[in-house]
Amino acid sequence: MRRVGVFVCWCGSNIAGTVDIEQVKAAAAKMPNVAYVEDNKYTCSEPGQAAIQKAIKEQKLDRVVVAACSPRMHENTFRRTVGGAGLNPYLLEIANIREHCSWVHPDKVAGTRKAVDLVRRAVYKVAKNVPLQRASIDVTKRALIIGGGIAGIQAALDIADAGQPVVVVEKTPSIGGHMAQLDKTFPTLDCSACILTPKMVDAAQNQNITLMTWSEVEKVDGYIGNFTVTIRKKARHVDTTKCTGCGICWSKCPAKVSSEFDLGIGKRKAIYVPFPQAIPNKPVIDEKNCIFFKTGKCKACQMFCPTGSISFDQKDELVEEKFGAIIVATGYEQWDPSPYGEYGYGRYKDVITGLEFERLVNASGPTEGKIKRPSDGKLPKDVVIIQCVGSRDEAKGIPYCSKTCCMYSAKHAILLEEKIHAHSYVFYMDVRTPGKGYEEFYKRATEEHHATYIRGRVSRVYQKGDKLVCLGEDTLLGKKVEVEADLVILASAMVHQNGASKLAQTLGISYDQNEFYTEAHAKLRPVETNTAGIFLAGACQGPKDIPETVAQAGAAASKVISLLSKPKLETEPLVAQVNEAICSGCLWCKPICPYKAIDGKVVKERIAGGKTIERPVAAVNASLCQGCGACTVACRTGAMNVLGFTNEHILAEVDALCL
Amino acid sequence: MSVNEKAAPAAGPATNPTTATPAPEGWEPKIIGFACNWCTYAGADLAGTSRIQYPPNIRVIRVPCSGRINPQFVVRAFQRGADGVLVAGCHPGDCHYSTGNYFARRRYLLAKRFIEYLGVEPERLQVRWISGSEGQKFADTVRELTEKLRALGPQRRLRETL
Amino acid sequence: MSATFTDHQAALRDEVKKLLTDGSIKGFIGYARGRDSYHPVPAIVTRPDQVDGLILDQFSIFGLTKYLLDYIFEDGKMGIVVKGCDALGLGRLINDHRVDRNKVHVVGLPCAGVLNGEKVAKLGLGKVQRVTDKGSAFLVEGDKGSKELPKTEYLWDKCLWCENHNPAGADTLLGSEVENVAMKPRDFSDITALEKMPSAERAAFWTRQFSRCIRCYACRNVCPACNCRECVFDIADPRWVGNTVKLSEQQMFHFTRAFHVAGRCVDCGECERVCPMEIPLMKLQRKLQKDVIELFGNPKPFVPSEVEVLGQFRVTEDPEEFM
Amino acid sequence: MKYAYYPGCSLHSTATEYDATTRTVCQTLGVELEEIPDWNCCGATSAHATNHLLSLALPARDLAKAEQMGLDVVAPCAACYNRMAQTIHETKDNEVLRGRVSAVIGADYEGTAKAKSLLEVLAADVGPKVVEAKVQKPLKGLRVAAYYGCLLVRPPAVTGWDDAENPQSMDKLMTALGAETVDWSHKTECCGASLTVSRTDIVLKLTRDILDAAKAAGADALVCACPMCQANLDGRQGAVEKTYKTNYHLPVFYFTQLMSLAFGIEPYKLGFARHSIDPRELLHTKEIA
Amino acid sequence: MEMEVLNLTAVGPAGPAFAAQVGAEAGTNAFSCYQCGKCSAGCPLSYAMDYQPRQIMRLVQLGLKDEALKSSTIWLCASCATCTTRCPREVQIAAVMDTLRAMARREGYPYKERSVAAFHRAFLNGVASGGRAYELGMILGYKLSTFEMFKDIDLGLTWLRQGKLKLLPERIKGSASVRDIFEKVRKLEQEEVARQREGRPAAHEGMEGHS
Repeated sequence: MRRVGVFVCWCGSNIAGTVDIEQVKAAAAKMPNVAYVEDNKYTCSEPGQAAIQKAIKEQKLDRVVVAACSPRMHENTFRRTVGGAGLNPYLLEIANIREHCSWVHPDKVAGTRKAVDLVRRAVYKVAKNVPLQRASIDVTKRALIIGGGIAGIQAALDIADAGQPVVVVEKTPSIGGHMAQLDKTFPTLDCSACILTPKMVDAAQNQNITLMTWSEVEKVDGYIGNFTVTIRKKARHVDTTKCTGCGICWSKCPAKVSSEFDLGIGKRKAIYVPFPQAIPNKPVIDEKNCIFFKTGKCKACQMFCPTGSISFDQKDELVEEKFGAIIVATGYEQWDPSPYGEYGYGRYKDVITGLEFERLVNASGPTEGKIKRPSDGKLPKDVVIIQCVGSRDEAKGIPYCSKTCCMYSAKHAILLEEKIHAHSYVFYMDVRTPGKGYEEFYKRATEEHHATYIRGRVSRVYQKGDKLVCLGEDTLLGKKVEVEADLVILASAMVHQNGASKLAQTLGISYDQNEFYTEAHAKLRPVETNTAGIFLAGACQGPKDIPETVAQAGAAASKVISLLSKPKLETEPLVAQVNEAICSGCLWCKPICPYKAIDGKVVKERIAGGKTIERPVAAVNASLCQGCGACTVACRTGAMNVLGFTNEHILAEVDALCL
Repeated sequence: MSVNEKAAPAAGPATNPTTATPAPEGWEPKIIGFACNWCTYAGADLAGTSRIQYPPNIRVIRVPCSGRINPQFVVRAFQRGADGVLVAGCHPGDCHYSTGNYFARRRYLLAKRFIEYLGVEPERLQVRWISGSEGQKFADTVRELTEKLRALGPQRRLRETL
Repeated sequence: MSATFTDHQAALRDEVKKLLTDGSIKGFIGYARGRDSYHPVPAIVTRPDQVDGLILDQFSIFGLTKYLLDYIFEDGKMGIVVKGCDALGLGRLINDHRVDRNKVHVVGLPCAGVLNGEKVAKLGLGKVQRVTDKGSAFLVEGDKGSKELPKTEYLWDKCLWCENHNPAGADTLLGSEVENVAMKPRDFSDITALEKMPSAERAAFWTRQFSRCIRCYACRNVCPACNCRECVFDIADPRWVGNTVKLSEQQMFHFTRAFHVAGRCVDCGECERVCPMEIPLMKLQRKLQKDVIELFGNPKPFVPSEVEVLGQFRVTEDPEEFM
Repeated sequence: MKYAYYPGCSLHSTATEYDATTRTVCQTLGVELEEIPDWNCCGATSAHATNHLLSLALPARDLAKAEQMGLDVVAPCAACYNRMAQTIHETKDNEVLRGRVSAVIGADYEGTAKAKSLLEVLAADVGPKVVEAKVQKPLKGLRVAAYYGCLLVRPPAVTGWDDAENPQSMDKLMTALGAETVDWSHKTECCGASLTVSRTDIVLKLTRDILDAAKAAGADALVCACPMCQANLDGRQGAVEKTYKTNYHLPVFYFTQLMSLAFGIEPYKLGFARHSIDPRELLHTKEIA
Repeated sequence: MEMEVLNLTAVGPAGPAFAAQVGAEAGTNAFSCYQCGKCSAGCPLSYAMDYQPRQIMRLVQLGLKDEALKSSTIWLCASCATCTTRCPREVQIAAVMDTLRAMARREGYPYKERSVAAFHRAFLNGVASGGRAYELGMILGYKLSTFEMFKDIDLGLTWLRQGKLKLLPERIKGSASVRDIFEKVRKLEQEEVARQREGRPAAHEGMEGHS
């Protein structure tokens, strides 16, 4: 006979509010194997856990059921509690009577009846639990960071500082990310390049950091501590060991192409570095626009290259590397405002996005910092800045607030006034300045730089002569207003990186409906994912500004450092297990396993008549198996089971719930 | 009817499960839910944290992956008296174990048709992909299934008569 | 007019005698005379002198491959005679790693269709003297009379749409291959008829069938796809299916067995033929075959393949109904 | 290609030239029109300003007739087209509402018939290439501002066949005829429609904005696809010039008039005499007619 | 609008009830509007309105029925749907204006823009009698009810000369069935107004259902 202890939690009023704790206790007492029942206001609290440990010892309990919140919340907490009392931590089951019951069923009678059923399920299941031990596996002491923006660079520097090797994979030819495109940064207006380039140079010179630019992650196998990642190093057509970055090749290259880094405002050559301070300062050849690749002629770059580093027949290279941990820092994209037909983006040249303005005002940008209108190059006198373009718009854009536009629009207003004494009209709905020094920055924009803030969304922008007429309503006055602007800047929304969901599927991490990656817990574990060993930093997890991004990068780096500094890693024991006595050796489980953890092996056996025979059976490599259980269903005879979720367990749970 | 099929009188138990006797007073359909830990169970938790109300007719069993849900568990649930079963997991491509739900999809494309073929009303077994951020969808699925089952009445086709 | 089974009887006996005497096989699994000339029975001979007991007649429908399971741990080879459908059954056992191909000597028997012994016996033709193949019919001459039996009426259903008349990969072949053409296209009309029934009516139909099941497990014992070392129905813990004779246990048994064989059945029809209570079990398997063909674009699920139907998937082509 | 033709009240009174040229253009392009027998007024703005059910019932009676004919409806007038599209849109997934409308009109309205504006049929279904092939006298040198008005393309959820902010279908048709179109800012700005009777001052102001924009864009004339807009832009142009001391002298064509002209139909048949701003003078100077 | 103080609590439960009823009839949720002003900015008529369209939505949200139904805005709205097309919260503002106009008329509110209401009445009278619009009759009817005898005489004459105005109305064969439509709708409306006065909920579509 088992001696099961059932601990029903009040969770303050979260459970007790709509579940009758006494009735649940009374019902639990009558369930098979239940020897002890107790309730507690806050079972997860220190006294709550102490009460469990006391009961285990005094009542000689050999199994524990905690009826409280979701196992995804506190299963580990209560495993440590039970372990602390000398009982194997896996002789524990959780009944989720909060998220799956009290919080969603207001009717107390039905809620209580369901809570009793959920407790009975846990009691029937725990009776079938067996003690399990955690196995330990070794850790590859090496980290991978996907994305070379400020998040990736900061995380790489922190990890390298802790003496652990790290590889940064960056899709574009240079690290730096979107921050490299910015001119000044709020709220201190210090120049983006001045604070970013030193970090980029540190990253390049740090022995522990390997930069793999112009490369992408192709495939990820394995699991925490033992990831095997295939990286595609795209053909650069430049031998980086020989190239000195002297720049003769791109000065001689005849092919002129619109520069992605300058968002089409500036041009670049077919062989190019995206921006002057690029790290590594080694060019790549853009096969789509290179005259040689198109027509087989030209080869100017090769002719003029003093170090002979150009090689046209270089091919993509697939490299396989082993890592213990991965940080995803792939950043964001600016939303393309073309769905706003009424703002004429793409139709009127002088309607530009915030990032495009950053390139205009940037001293190392295509216009050397002169804010020249794209249409006729004149300096704008009146500038309209439209907030929330795409953001907070379920109809044509995205439902959420992009968090950074209010601040960078205030910055643009200040820069416009400071540099060319232009007058900014900022059409806003709310000016959100939540950070330190942010409200003061907004005050400067209005008081010192005389930006006119008009509360109301612009309905339409149209060309009239060489002016752009913006129709709005000053909702504070209740009057229609019109501004004839020389330049219109759209504070366009911050959205997910292109192909974010594809990378998530490659990594096996989840993402939300806006293709931002889902953190393990919104408040308590913001930089971890539900996939052990994979961490998040920066805008790929949701819109955020540079201070927050750098903070997250540090946090993710510290998680990786603590993971990689462990000598061994303890793995979950909830893996597949074969009952060799009844296994027929058909091996139909083998093709199911995504981790290739199952293989055949031969066992020797004496059979009737004294003869020893050899027969094939399935064998599970416990360190590769992640416990998904897909193989168990292919096993007709039930020889293959998953510890913690065995056939016996689930059949018992079904029976318990159907009583 | 093929030559092998005999119309011999039923030698089994007295009550013929297909005669639709009306549901007892105050009857509430019972739904057994199998939910994968990484997506649907998390979605159900999200419905909880967002206080989305839905009928209390479902009891959820947590499994590591939808690939773990053996169709025999579903028939067992019907046998033990469940009126409806929900099998739910991650959207294809989102599986934490990368391929678990692809196998589940194949198994349940076949099993759902086969269970209906054996005479269980189609609405009783619902298979749905519900992600960790679709708390509302989880609640709606439970509500829809409960209403359909109320209309259908108790499940008697596979139920064990003691 | 292809040869009938009996024409190969002598050749079979010589082959078996040779194999037994030169020791290349330890025993041979074939057919012997049963209670009358319409019901042959399986026979296992181990000595040359017993070989004359082996017969081949147009009623030898029995699938013999499952007997091989008794010899997998014996050393030395076993011989067996296989028709086209039996060869698929043998393929199933081999793919399931239950039988080692190198420990079997396969004698292939080209087959133009097997007569349904129960039906022919009712015609009262007495002891059968000779059977000749007239193309669209078999002429059966018995001591009490003779009759031309149209194949479409007197062969087993599965023989009509069989596209596997010649056993592939046999070590020795009796006579020469017959024309491998199906007499009529594979017919799922009875399945679609059942599918179209309202669910209450279909439930009643299956209740009538399953309530007759006496759980004798003959269907499991004869099925080449049901080859587990320890069958899940014989395991006490966990008790997947109770062994009381109760309708819900029978429903669970038939669902479980059918689903275990889903995508693996070789369409040999033995389960239905051997069922003492005459439950139309092939209506279960052919429904699964029909769905596998429609859903997964696998035209011949009954031919054993490298990977099981349910052991693989297609990311985009597999139908998506669960969004 | 066959449609149930719904001319609407204006095409039988103030805009008969639009009706006539519609028929000739469709005939030339092989679009068969069968007028809905005994059609009734769609209620225009007044119905939906008075009672919602009335605004659905009036178009529904015509749609029900089209369903009997087994044809989709084509309506040259933007307002009629919009009212029908709105009725179809609202009753599409709402059997209860469709039942109530059928009860009120005393006939069976199933919501199966679709409604298209004439411009959509000619620009999308027929298409500029087929139109270009039929052109005998290209409108060389004629610079027009294509004016769509509001109801043709708005709201996109109900109409949805051309861009609600910068529609191009009429522009493409005009270029197919050999004319030149201008890119201008007031393509879809409302002209005030039925307020022309009750608040003429408003219509004068709105039409002035439109005429200003067209003139600023260097157009010789406006071309539109709605009798209401034509009446305001053409009929009220004199009053606008007087009130605001401006000078436009911009003729306002129906796009079917220009198509007929380009197809070689004699100008006198095109009802130019019924325009307030006589277009014939412009056509002479451009040696088109 | 004078600057008197609006006591919002004094509006009581009738406020949210009004907002809910407008939402139901217009088939939209008045509370989704976050007062961004994009509708007023793009409205071609808002320059002539006493309340901006956004402010009308604000009055509906706060349940200030009288101010909303006495405004000129609901009559000057030419239902060009620019607002509905561009609303970031997908609020059907044009449908709300329709609903408020119909509500003002059936509950006997004084019209701020009498001439617009008069025009609609005159237009519909023509349609009800002959099944099709009758411009000349409509203009005469309009002039009688607004006493604007000499307005647009010149335009009227030129249109008559150009044959743009038919002297006699086009009566359709089925004009009886069109009259029947008007009759049924009026009866349904009266039943609904009576029901609302007794506080019973709106029974049928007549009063709501823009889908």
